[in-house]
Amino acid sequence: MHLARTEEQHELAGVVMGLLDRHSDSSAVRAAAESGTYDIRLWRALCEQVGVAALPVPEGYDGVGASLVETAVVLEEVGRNLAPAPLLASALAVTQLLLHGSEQERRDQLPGLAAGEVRPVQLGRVVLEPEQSTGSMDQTMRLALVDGAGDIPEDTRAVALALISALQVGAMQRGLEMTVAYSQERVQFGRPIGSFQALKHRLAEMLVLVEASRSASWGAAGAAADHVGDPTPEREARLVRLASVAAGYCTEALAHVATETVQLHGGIAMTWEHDAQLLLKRAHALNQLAGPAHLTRSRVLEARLI
Amino acid sequence: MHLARTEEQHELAGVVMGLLDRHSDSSAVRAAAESGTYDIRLWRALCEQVGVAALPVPEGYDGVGASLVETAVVLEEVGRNLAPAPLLASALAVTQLLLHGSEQERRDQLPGLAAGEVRPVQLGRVVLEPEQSTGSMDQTMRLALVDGAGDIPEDTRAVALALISALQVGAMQRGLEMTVAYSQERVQFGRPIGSFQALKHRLAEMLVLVEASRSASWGAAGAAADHVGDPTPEREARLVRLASVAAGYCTEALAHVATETVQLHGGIAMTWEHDAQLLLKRAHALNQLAGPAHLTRSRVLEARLI
Amino acid sequence: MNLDLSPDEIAFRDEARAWLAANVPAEPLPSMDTPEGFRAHQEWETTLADARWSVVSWPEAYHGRGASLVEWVIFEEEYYRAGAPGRVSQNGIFLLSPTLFEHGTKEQQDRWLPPMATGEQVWAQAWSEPEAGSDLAALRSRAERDDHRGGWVLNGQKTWSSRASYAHWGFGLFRSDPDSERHRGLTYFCFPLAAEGVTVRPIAQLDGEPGFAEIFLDDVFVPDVDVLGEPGQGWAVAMSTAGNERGLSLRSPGRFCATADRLVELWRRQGAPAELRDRVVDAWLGAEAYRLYTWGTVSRLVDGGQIGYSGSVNKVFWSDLDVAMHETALDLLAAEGEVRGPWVDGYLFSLSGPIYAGTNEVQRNVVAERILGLPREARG
Amino acid sequence: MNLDLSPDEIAFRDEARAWLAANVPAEPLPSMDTPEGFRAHQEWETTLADARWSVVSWPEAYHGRGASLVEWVIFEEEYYRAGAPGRVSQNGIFLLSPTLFEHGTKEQQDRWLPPMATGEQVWAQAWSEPEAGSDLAALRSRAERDDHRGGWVLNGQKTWSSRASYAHWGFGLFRSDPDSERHRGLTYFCFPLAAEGVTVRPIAQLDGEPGFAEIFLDDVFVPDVDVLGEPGQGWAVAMSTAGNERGLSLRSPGRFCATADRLVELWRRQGAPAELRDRVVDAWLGAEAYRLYTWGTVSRLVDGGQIGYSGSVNKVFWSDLDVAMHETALDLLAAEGEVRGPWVDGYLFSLSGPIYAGTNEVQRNVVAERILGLPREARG
Repeated sequence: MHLARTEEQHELAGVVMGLLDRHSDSSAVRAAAESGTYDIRLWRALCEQVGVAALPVPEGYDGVGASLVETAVVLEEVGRNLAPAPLLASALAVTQLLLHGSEQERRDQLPGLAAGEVRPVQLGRVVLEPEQSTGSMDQTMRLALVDGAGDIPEDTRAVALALISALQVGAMQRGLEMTVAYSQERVQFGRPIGSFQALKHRLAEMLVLVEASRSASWGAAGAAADHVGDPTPEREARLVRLASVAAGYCTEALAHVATETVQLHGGIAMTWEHDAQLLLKRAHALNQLAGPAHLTRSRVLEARLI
Repeated sequence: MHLARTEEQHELAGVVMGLLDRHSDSSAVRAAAESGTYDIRLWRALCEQVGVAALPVPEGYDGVGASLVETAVVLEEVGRNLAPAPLLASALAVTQLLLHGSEQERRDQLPGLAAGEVRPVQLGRVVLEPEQSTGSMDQTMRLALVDGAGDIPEDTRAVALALISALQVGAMQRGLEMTVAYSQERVQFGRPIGSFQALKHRLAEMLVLVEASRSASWGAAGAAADHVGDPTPEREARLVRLASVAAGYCTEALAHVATETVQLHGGIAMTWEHDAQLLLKRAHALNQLAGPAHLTRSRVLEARLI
Repeated sequence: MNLDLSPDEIAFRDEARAWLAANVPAEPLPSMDTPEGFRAHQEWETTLADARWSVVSWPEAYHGRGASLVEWVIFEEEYYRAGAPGRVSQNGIFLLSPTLFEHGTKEQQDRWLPPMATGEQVWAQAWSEPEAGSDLAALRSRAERDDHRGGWVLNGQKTWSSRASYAHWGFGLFRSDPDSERHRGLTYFCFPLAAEGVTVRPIAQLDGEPGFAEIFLDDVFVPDVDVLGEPGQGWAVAMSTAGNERGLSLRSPGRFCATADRLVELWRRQGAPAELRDRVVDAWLGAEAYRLYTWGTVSRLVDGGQIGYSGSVNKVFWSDLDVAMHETALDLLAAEGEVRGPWVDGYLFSLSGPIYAGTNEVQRNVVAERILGLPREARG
Repeated sequence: MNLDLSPDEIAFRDEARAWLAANVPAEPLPSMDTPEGFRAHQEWETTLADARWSVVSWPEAYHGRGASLVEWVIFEEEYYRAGAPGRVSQNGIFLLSPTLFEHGTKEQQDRWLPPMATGEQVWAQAWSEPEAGSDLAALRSRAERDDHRGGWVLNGQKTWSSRASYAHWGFGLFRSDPDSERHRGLTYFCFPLAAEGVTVRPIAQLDGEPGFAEIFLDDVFVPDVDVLGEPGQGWAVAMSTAGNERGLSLRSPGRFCATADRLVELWRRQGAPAELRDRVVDAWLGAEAYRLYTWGTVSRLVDGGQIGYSGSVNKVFWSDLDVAMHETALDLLAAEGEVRGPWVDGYLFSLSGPIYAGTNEVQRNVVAERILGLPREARG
């Protein structure tokens, strides 16, 4: 039982963070969001310099042969950066092939995905990286709404929830960091607003939510990696359980953290120029992907987890 | 449209407050609670000096011929004092006779009730002022739990909710006063704890709830008085609406205020000697009488209010 | 307690209801944060004014009806229930006009009130500054005396000015005594946004529209006739009507009751999911409770009481409620809530509620200190 | 990430599970706040100790098993899942023993640890004072040097001492340097509650049972051998293990998972009402998330990390969760919740969670200042 990152995973997170700092600052995020597609330059850098698309693909199919835990590590950083990168869709396409593809399909498709090919993936009524995106509140993720809910195997869906939770945790982390920094800089009534106790307590609550969400997300990622690496009914049951916990917990937590980020920034958060609005909208999109809080709770009952 | 007390109602509240201060301090409340009955001396004083039992009884039946608004005024003070006085049961018995009794029944029973007679009254599965009370968390109200829910006309039930909300508002007011006083006296880290902003904001939230609850309760009391004074289907509909609003709002508000009262007092609230525990238990009993929050919400839908 | 309207009030309500039913545009107007929407809203104000519904509580001489406070609340309820457009002139008629009635000269009233009532001139507030948001008394924009020209010269920067990009006049406080600090030595000025030296820079808000603007003042001359109240008394002048009951401090409940009703409708349309039932009912309960609370405040005022600090209670109440209702709507919409639409727009707007017109943090301080009497915090 | 237990850990878990299944009393013991309940709980500690389950993480020499941190958490999960009795010896084994292992002399360890492990001697904490609750450093009880007798004389008053009415020994800080202030000049003492000059006055708690007591010390002599650590270093001695991972700062998740499971059962028994569904599922989600969070902390410690201030995060998490679960249970019980029963008792107890062992307000300050690096507040 070990719910922590390895030394290598820490390093991976650091490498990705550095790359995102260089290639995906606020103006790059905004430029990509307005372009109507993901950030193609950034995605190329992530694939070529870190091999993020190849991480979950086995070596026999031109992949790196790491696990979904490594993918989750990268997603947490992508979430924190709010980067318009199609890693979630990419990893889900890989997952679907590994869990439910034929050997022929894997041979045909995995090498391309490992090299960074991006294709539409449907989750519920939402399509990730669609050919044509419908106007959504969030513009840093490309989504389209379709009429019928796609059919998706239970274990693939659970992997999706696990990976989405990594993006959710990253987004929360960003909200917390942004708000802490602002509250240290912003002076009102002759003091940094971060010295007002009411504000401190609200920030402390945010931290509690972020930390708890992170553990839940890491657990789900571990279970996803185990099951995708070597699927068994027991592993699938554990994956469904931990992914449901992560989705249920992180969705509520992110909604709270994003709203508090806006509220604690005050008027400045109400502006287009400030990144708080990007976070708010990203939070909203991620929570719709995972399913709003009451639907994630329905799932706990439907899956007979309790 | 006038949602405020008259001068006379203000005075009535003052008189009752004075009487309760003299006759029903914390040790009297506790003594009565342990006696297994209501505070007989206090009830006699309330009936003889203020005529509280006679207030809602028409003059033709030896009553004062005031309205249920006056009863609600007194109940708010009784609630604030946590006094073990059977006014709720008394007023409900009167209400039931006025709304649904025959002339013969009124003649037979109202004069006795006006003089302070107390009898069991059933509300849902709970009996107020039962012959034999079952051990309840709250000991300042005499309650018994029975198996079958009693049959009670919709308008009588709505009056009950309106009157209970007056007790709820009084209890909230007490919680707020108690906590404000404590936070001004208690010094930690070299300052009164009431100067810590996080605490101030929580007290401010309590005040918002108390004030909003009071308006809701006053509206319900006004509607109850109108309908009982001269029943019509329109008045009944307004009563049901406003009583449902009062019950729904006050129940959540009181639960929050009572819990905050305990939390903001710290360890001292965890003791038998401190009145915070009396408030907490009273709050619990009142909220069970009104129906827990989710049941008060069911009622809004059942009554087709929305 | 008297829950009934008087016959006169019923007649007033029925007249308003009938007029609104006949005149409220069937289609929502375009957003007032866009140029065409701003114009459409101005025209709507003119329509209102022509039928004397734009400023019902003002004297008849200024396009009003001399309506009582109770009638004003009735009108507001009817207005929102009818789904009528937002008020583009709200900063003028709710924030500035109470001050103008109390401290303005007859000449100022005659000059400014009529075009404000008709929507011809829209006013923008110039309160906040980059370093003076919650802490308004920290403002730095300054006014220098120009005896020669008989007026003042304004310099500085104002921000969060709603719709200043399209508005005609600004009003706000400036530091007229350079040696003064905090609340002292301020003067209340009105100035045309087209005046020489004024630059208005739009700020794109959450939804990308320029709902706010920054106002830069560079040697803007304001004649003495455009000073509101006594020079140096700006803080007192502004605060004397800051809690004005017909302004923002008594935000009329109509808007929230209407939102609650729309939310209930949405819930039914989505199949009345049991899990969201309590939140929907809560919204309705909250809006009804807010309505009763407002009536309670109105009744106290009618009895000769003061609104005092209960405007702060009000502010916390409605702004938190508004956010909660919109969050529930988005959860009801589920994936559809990701697509732009009126609930999404309403949600983004509701988030500004706890922030503007005195953040809820400041309001809670006011409640704790002024109503509950808790110790003030050291505030430098 | 590795979600599997090792074969050794599985063996340990199975052994614990089997023993608990065979030995946990079928009927709950009477409340440990009553004299008979206290004795019954002491006997249970002896039963545990006989099978070496009372202090699994202690060395074998002191009735333990030298269990690893992971094993300790496993044991705790099994313990609560089995519905085993509360630990009457918890103040000794969780709060005092880490300090005793780190700062106690061999003689003290040999004298105090074995009877603590068997439940023969129960320890009560003597931390808080009437004027020093959240602000522990404000304590006033004093220790005066008595060179003649080779020890110290204690005077003062302590409060909120759990079960001191029945316990055998007390431990706490006293001001040994009369000129010192705040954290300085304190010494850590142990003293028998039967010592001359000690008076224990029970405090009835919420439910009327004397769960707490005040301890009055009137010229109580304590020999040097009963001083823990160096005189004058009491604060450092106490704080060095205040965040000890096996103590309260890593409150094991077993208790909350068991409560969540009971809550789900109750919900089903009450007909699975849809309106309370989300709160019930939330409780389960919260308990599972807390469990994972604890495993995350344990993993960090196993990797050589420090618990640091995450004990404060932990405290806020579990205590708020515990209150929420019990509130939901009472709502499920509706009118039945008014009658005394295990959920009502649990509810009253849960309310003390956010208060004791450092109020959640203090914990949130710690999180904000020590983890997030926000400015400290002036605290006199």
